[in-house]
Amino acid sequence: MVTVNIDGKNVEVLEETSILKAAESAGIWIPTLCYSELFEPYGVCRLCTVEVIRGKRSRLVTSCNYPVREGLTVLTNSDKVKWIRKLIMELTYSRWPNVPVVKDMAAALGVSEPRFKSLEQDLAPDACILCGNCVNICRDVVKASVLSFEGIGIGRKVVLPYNEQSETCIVCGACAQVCPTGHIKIKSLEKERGALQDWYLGPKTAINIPTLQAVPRVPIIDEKSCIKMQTGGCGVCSTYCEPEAINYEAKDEEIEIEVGQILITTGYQTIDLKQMSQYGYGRLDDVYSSLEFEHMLNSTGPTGGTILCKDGSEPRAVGIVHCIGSRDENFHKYCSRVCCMYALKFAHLVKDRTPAEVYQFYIDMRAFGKGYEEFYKRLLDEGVNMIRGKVAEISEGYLNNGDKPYLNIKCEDTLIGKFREIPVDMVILCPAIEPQFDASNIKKIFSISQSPDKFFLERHPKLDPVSTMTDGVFIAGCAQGPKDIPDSVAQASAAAARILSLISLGEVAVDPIKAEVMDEYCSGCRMCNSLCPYSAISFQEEKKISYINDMLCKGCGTCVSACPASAIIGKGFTDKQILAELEGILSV
Amino acid sequence: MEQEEKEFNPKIVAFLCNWCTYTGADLAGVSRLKSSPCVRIIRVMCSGRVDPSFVIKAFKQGADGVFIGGCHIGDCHYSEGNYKTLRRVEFMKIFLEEFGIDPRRLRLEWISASEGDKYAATTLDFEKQIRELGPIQLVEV
Amino acid sequence: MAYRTYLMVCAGTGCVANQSMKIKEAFEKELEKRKLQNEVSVVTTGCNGFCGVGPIMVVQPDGIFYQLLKVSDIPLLVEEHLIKGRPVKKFMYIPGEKEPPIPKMRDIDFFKKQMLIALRNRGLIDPEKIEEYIARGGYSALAKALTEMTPDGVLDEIKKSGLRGRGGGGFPTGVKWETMRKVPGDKRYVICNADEGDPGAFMDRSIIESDPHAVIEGMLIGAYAMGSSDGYVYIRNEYPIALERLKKATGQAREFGLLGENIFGTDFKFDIKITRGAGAFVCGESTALMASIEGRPGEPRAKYIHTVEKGLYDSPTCLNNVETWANVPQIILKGAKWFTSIGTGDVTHDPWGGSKGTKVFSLTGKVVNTGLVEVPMGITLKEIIFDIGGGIKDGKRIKTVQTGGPSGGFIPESMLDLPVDYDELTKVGSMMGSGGMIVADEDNCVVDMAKYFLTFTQEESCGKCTPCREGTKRMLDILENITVGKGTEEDLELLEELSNMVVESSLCALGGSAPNPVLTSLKYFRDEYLVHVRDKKCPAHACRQLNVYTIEEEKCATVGHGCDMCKKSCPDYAIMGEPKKAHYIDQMKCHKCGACFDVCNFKAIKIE
Amino acid sequence: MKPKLALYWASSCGGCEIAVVDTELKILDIAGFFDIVFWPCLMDFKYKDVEAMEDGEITLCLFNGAIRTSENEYMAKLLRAKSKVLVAFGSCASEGCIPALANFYDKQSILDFVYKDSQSLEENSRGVYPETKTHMPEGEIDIPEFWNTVKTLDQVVDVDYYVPGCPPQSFQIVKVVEAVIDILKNGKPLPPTGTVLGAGDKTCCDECPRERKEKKIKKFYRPQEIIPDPNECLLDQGLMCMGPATRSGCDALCVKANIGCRGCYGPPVNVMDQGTKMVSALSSVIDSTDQKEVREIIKTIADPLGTFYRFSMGASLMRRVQPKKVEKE
Repeated sequence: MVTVNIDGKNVEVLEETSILKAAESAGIWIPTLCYSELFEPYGVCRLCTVEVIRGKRSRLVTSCNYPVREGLTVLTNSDKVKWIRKLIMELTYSRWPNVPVVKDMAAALGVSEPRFKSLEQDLAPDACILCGNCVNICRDVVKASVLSFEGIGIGRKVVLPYNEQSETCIVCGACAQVCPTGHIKIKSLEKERGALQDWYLGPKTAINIPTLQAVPRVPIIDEKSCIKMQTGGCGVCSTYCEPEAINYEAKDEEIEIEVGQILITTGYQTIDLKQMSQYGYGRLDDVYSSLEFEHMLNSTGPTGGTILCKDGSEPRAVGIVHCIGSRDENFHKYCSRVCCMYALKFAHLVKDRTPAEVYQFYIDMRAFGKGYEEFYKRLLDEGVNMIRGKVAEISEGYLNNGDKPYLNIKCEDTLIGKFREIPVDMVILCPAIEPQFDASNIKKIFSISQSPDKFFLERHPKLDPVSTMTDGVFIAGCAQGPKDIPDSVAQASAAAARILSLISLGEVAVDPIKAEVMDEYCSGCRMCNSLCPYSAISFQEEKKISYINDMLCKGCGTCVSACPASAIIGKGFTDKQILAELEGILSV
Repeated sequence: MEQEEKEFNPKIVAFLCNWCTYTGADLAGVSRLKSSPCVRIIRVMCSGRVDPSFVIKAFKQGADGVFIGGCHIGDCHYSEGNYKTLRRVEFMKIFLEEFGIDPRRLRLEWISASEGDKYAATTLDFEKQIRELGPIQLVEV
Repeated sequence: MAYRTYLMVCAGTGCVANQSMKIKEAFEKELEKRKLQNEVSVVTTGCNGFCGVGPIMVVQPDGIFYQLLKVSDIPLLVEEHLIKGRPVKKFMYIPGEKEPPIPKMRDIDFFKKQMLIALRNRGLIDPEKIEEYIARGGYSALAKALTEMTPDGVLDEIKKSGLRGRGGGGFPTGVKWETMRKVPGDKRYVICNADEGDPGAFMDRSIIESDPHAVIEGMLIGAYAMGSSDGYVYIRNEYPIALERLKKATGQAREFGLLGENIFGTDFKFDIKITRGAGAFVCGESTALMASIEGRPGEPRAKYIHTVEKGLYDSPTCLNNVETWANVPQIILKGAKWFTSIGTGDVTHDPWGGSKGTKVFSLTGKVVNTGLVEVPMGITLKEIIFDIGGGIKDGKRIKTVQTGGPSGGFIPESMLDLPVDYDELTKVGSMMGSGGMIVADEDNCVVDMAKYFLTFTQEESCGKCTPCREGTKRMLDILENITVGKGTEEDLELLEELSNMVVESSLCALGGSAPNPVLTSLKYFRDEYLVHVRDKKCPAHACRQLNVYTIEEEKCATVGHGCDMCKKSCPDYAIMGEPKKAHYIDQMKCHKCGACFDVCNFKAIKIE
Repeated sequence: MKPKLALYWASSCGGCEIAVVDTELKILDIAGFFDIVFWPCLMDFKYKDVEAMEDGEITLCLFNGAIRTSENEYMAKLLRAKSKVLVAFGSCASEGCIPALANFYDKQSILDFVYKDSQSLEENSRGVYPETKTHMPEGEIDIPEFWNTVKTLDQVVDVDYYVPGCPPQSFQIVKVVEAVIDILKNGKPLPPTGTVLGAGDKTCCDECPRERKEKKIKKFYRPQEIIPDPNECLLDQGLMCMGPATRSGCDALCVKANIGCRGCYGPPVNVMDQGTKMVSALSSVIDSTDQKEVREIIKTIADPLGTFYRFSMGASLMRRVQPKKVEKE
């Protein structure tokens, strides 16, 4: 601790504290336009200039970055200091007369009318005052170093590299946050952030609870939006978290687990509704996907379960459109199976919670399963309008001037054989269930197959519906094909049982189909060396012959047929066996 | 002459990969699809196991056509076995032509386990092709 | 192989620009033609300093000095001097009209009064050959330091010598080194500041061009004293010859084992990296320079924590100017006592107590002999200007001398007896600076000159802090107004106030010294300012917007016979009149460019 | 009584005989140990001398040359009957060799070329075909009949052993002869029938001193197109080399002369068809997955059939090229 005298007051502060901080602790105000606790003092506005006296020597220093020393005497309000500040303020004020922070500071320092006119005067109220906060926070805190100053002298300005949107900018918004004049504005870039982006209606911050019903219900840090994780900067949240629960080190990591069997339940995704522009999804307000609507219905959702239009009003009529992308020659020919029933549920809930009219637009009502048909009948009794026909277009319509626009659903009612236009306030689309976009990757990883619709293919549709072509790999749920919850549970249980039965056996017999090099015939031409996708073949330098690792070999036999000396034999599928087979089938 | 042609029952040897085409053929059967009855199937683990010598041997022993079925490119159960098949068949076609055997008698198709219909259609088409080409009739030596 | 005669052709930037390399080639060709190539050797040397009369050649060992040579002169010179043994008078230095030419270099006033320490090898060695430097005693100071002295001993010697920073600040080098030595830390740097930004000053360039090894040796000794193993030379890229020679010199030193590990068989290791600057004036400021080396924008930062504690890469760093480093070997070799015998004051107890050794100045402006001079401290300005510089051109009167580069101050004629001394110069409002010395005569207007210097510093301000960025610009606005007749007396006060504020509150020395020309001119030449703002006139006629150009009708008609030259030269078509008759100027149209004044051969145009 | 030795040349160039003579002083051992009863190339024997022998009288018969004519076939059968041990000696007898390249064509087209179309024929002899039987005043003269397809010895008669090579290397002949002498002198058991003598079980690569890497071939070069590195595998450099699919035994003769193996020692033990095996191996290491590019790469191989079956056409699976069918209109 050192003691300094500030304006006659003795202040005891830690060594290396800046005069500004020391004065602050003594309740003495020092003006500044560029100081921020977030980064190293930049010391450019010079308004915080104070007079320090050491012995007989007096000098002017900037208090923001001058470290206190024992026995220092500081004058924050001497005539000299006042004169300097005023003159600096005059300079600043003359250049940016309309910026609020400058105006306020000028008033505080008693500057009313500058004595000179700045040729570079900028009358904008949100002009850049070159305080450097944005540049400093970007470099020191965010550690992205995107923003920087360009030009020298009076021509200095803050720019993005080449005045273009920079790839290194993580759009954290810190610069806009620290800008004292509002000069920096963040344009929305609509960066895609995962598959949930389209329907997530809540606020999006780097720290959030993924869904309100998340278990465990703790906040997580989104690695992609967190400045700390992106650049190593920021870290502000940890300074505020008292129990020190924030751990930036706990990043996503790859864990290798050795297992004997794998059950693939990678589920599904819904079709991208934006590609069917006639339905207006993403273009028209109040056209929702079923998942978004489900989210709205949720009592922990953004509206607390109340059904509301974007403008906050209650819908007068709601249209529910089935088979968006399902049973459609242009998209998916198959039926997504679950839509009819959840659409009926939606209709029921809309009826239950609002007085709105509900219209169902369907191709065929597929109320299969236990109790479903009865539910359908009940809905009919509730007065839900059922229209059999495919919707052609959803567009905006206006009733009268000044009235809120409505959504016009055009369709053909095949039961009455007429073309109809139905006005509603809200439309819910039932998108097709389709395989995950990366299903083909999963397929490759596990060497399993996909059916033509790209869902994973079971070994046998009737006899072996949960296993795959690869031993020990099983599938269940929508990864295998569209199905509802009971079906998924049933299939998953079946797969689990299959897995358990193998575990209880304790051991697994592997195929004896392997390739083997006959040392006495191999001359080490290395023809086979590059062929094995499992790297089972290696070249033994000392013996000058190739060698196949039994454990890595999967027995495909490519090397067997490639061996120009026929020195590799494929057990189970030897040349002899195949030729004998050939002879056999051609003998008749 | 016409009499003879009617009696021509092509012998087609099919080397089918265990994971895709063989299963596809199975599916064709399960699905009650009509595939060529002339096809005599030899199951191999991977189409990459098919040694060009087998093809020659098959023709030599009286096969009128040889059919090789494998997984689609990129979908090989063994990652890339079918690439080798692709290259070998490509080479064999040139080879067969030089041997004076119509290269159309050798056919390579990618048929996945789910493409029972493709299996059925392809084998029928191949049979038709072979019928058009007629019996192989190698010169006696 | 020894030659009977050596032709020392100057290859400093000034002489090279005047085709000295062609002169060299012409000599070589001619010597070959005359079969003298085994008797006479042509050597390229560094800058001689007397750049005003380049290209220069000195014939050694006789010491005959030839100036303003042309390629066509060479055959004659070879024939006369080298074959017939008759030095050619017409290429010699002639001090004045009707005076006999001076054949020997050492007899020329320009050289006579100089004292060479930093530039002691100039013109004598080929700077691109380390052997020649060694032959002149080079690297023996390093050998002495490494083998006979401890780092403390070296430090002590430098402290005792009273050497002060030649870059301008005049900070005692020994004190700086000692502080650095005391700061803990494994990684420590020494930097040579060769980012000479002052317009018209070229001593650093000249030292590197003529004797690069002296700088390297100085840095080696400094590094040894301060325990550093990494050195940087920050040199501006506009100095291609200096850069090339420095690169060659470090390469040769490395080859000779003078840079690298185990220098002179000791544990001492040191190497130098060369960083090229992009020519920003502010990068001559130590913190901005370090930022630039680190690859950041060259902007200064507050120096409340000194760079010797936290400099380059936050490590202890000692930065000295080229000239400072070049002085070091001589001090070590000849001793502090010798060094203190030159100069002013007493530095035995107070390192700030005097100015010791020599200082290199670039003498420019209205003097007869312009060039680079190294003079002992304590010499008066008068001696430099009149004895070395040969007085004012065209017999005009001296008005003022401005020292210290664009941030220096004006010193009036009345103070020309002032000795060259850090503190004396500071006292009168100027400074030693890097050693610029610009002499102005009665034709120069101080307001105009102050405006010129301020324009430079204002343009070179990095713009980081408000006082320097905004303040210098407003000051310039005011000066601009004064020179076009829009100034008021209040403006002078505001100018003075602004100047003081900028000095007091700027972040770095650039801002802190930029107002010096304004402040000193206001102090010593206030009357001249007052004439500008009150009468809207410029006594020196340099502020053209204040001039009123008129034509003396009679002279024009009778002497010049209405030659029409002025009319043709006027871009504004402001001059009227028929040929052979008197012309006159339409003042409404005249934009005061002065073109007519310059073209009139009959002095018929008058300025009021 | 000395064991009896017979040597015969059917359709061959005589190189195999030269190779026997090339055993240098060893030939004296042979002549000393055996009683040479038939060697038309060197000595004056008549067929009738052989015909007069008892069945199995000849202890060892080294038969070289392919079976091209009725005469070849007759002599093969005759020598088979008269010999205890019949050896297919050299590439022609064991796998058809160069004569079997005639199997690319049929009898008629060959005769047409030689007696009708060849530019070197004199006009008046053009179109004069040889007849197997010609009536002359002195009586009927017959010349052997020209078969449609060249055959190997074992396609005509049973063969006990094979000595491959075009020609078999002399040092290998020496080894075989020494082994035979050893067996006959010391009453050792004979090796199993069908054994290949004077060659190894591995491939030419086994004897090749070159450095080999994992193979990836982007283009095949003709020998005149590049100067190969003498220490690197020729195939690795893109030069055609039959080594990997050729039996060892020659001590990598061609490869050591910086030229690819031609394949004269025939297929290795387990390989039933040298050419298709080469197709399989090479196409495995062609460095492309694009069908078009693959085809382009394959096309850089000059005359694949002739190259891969240069020596083994006669013993290959197909044995001959099928005559081109006339396109039906």
